[in-house]
Amino acid sequence: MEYYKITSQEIDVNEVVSSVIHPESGAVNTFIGTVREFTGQKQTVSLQYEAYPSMAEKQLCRIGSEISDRWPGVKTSIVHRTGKLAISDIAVVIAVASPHRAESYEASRYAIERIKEIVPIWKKEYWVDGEEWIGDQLEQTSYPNGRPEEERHD
Amino acid sequence: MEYYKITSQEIDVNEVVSSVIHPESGAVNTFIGTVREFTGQKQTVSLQYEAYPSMAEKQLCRIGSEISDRWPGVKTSIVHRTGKLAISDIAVVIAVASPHRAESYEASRYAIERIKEIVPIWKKEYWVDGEEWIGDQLEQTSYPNGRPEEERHD
Amino acid sequence: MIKVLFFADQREKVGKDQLEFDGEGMNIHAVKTYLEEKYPALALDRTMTAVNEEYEEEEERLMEKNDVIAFIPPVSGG
Amino acid sequence: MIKVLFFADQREKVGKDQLEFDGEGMNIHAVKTYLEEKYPALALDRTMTAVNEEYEEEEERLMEKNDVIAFIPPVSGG
Repeated sequence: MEYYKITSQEIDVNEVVSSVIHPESGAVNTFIGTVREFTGQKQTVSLQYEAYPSMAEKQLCRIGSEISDRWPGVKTSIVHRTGKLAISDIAVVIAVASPHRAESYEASRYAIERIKEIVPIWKKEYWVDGEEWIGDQLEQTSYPNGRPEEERHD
Repeated sequence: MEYYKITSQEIDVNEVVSSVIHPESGAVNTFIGTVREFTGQKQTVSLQYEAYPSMAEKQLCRIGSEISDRWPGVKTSIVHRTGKLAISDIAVVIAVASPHRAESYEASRYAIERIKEIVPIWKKEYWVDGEEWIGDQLEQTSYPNGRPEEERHD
Repeated sequence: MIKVLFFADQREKVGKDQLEFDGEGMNIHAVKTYLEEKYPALALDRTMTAVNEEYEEEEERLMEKNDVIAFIPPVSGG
Repeated sequence: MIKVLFFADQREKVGKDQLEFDGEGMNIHAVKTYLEEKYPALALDRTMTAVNEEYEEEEERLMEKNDVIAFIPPVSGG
């Protein structure tokens, strides 16, 4: 059974994978985002994720619907963790099941790109020498239309 | 710690994922192959996988090396199950960890394509009305050079 | 009354995670202006607006009783 | 002595999973011919050859003592 969840608990990858497997699926692709220590020379100590949980779950569910519209028969579950995370902790797990492997890759990639566009979750990075909300500094990102575009990956 | 294994036991996805996560990774892509019930109108009842285990593990390890040559810093683990599997059972788990997400998708896709080319594992399908070794019927596949090409995905 | 939610840096700048006030009948643009005057540190120009957990493009949209509005900073999940 | 391994449909056709015989000095081509004559049901023309767990392209390669040879049918894992 597909699900879309914001949680402050550790994410069990097996559970997310199991939720999308069904008799018509032959392939499950998962994308797992983990906390990386180095970005160039910058050393991350920990991350904090914050969400607007009720809305974030609705947006994750919307991504699942977009996927089953584009790739009929494809099932998706997405879980994103919030709170303080250490290096190598799992922040997000996306699982996509499909009859054949090509769509499982495409749909999984689509899901992570859409999460980075429309799901109200924010990351605060704690470095050795400071901290910052990442959305706050993204001067290149703005929303001239007041909301993200409907679907920009074709 | 990366590993390459043929096993007759159930595969634990969490374990394969954990084995590739490291402080420089920010993304883990996994590909999980499951037993699909229907292929067109043909209904599968169960599958049996057989391997040449020692050689198959060497070939899986070779795929891991090919990946780290092409995508430096990318880590790969692969586990393939053998024996009789039922519908929805997991046959193979590939986990690929990389600093950024694009390579994790590319390398994961590369791994599954290479498995289907060079790793000595065979599938016998049991249908409602018969059974067949899948490699046996693949008349379109032959090896004019006596072995699979070195790397045919560029 | 309507409710405004603050997230991430907004929450830190405002010092709380929500605010209720008598904003019925104001449009979204007026709510932004009101908040930016009340909390000069807030910058809402790069945000998306969400009303009752759905994105809302129309700046002229009028607030109704019990609406929950949030100004979503550029997201950075994943 | 050398050892031949049989997999999948080969194992079923031959009725066993390996065979040892005095094949030292034979080349790969000769081993194939020998096996196809011994087991008429075997078809080795679409196989890859593996010697000691590595693919071997050279049909002229001579078998040495204790070599393990296998004729790999088209694979279907994954």
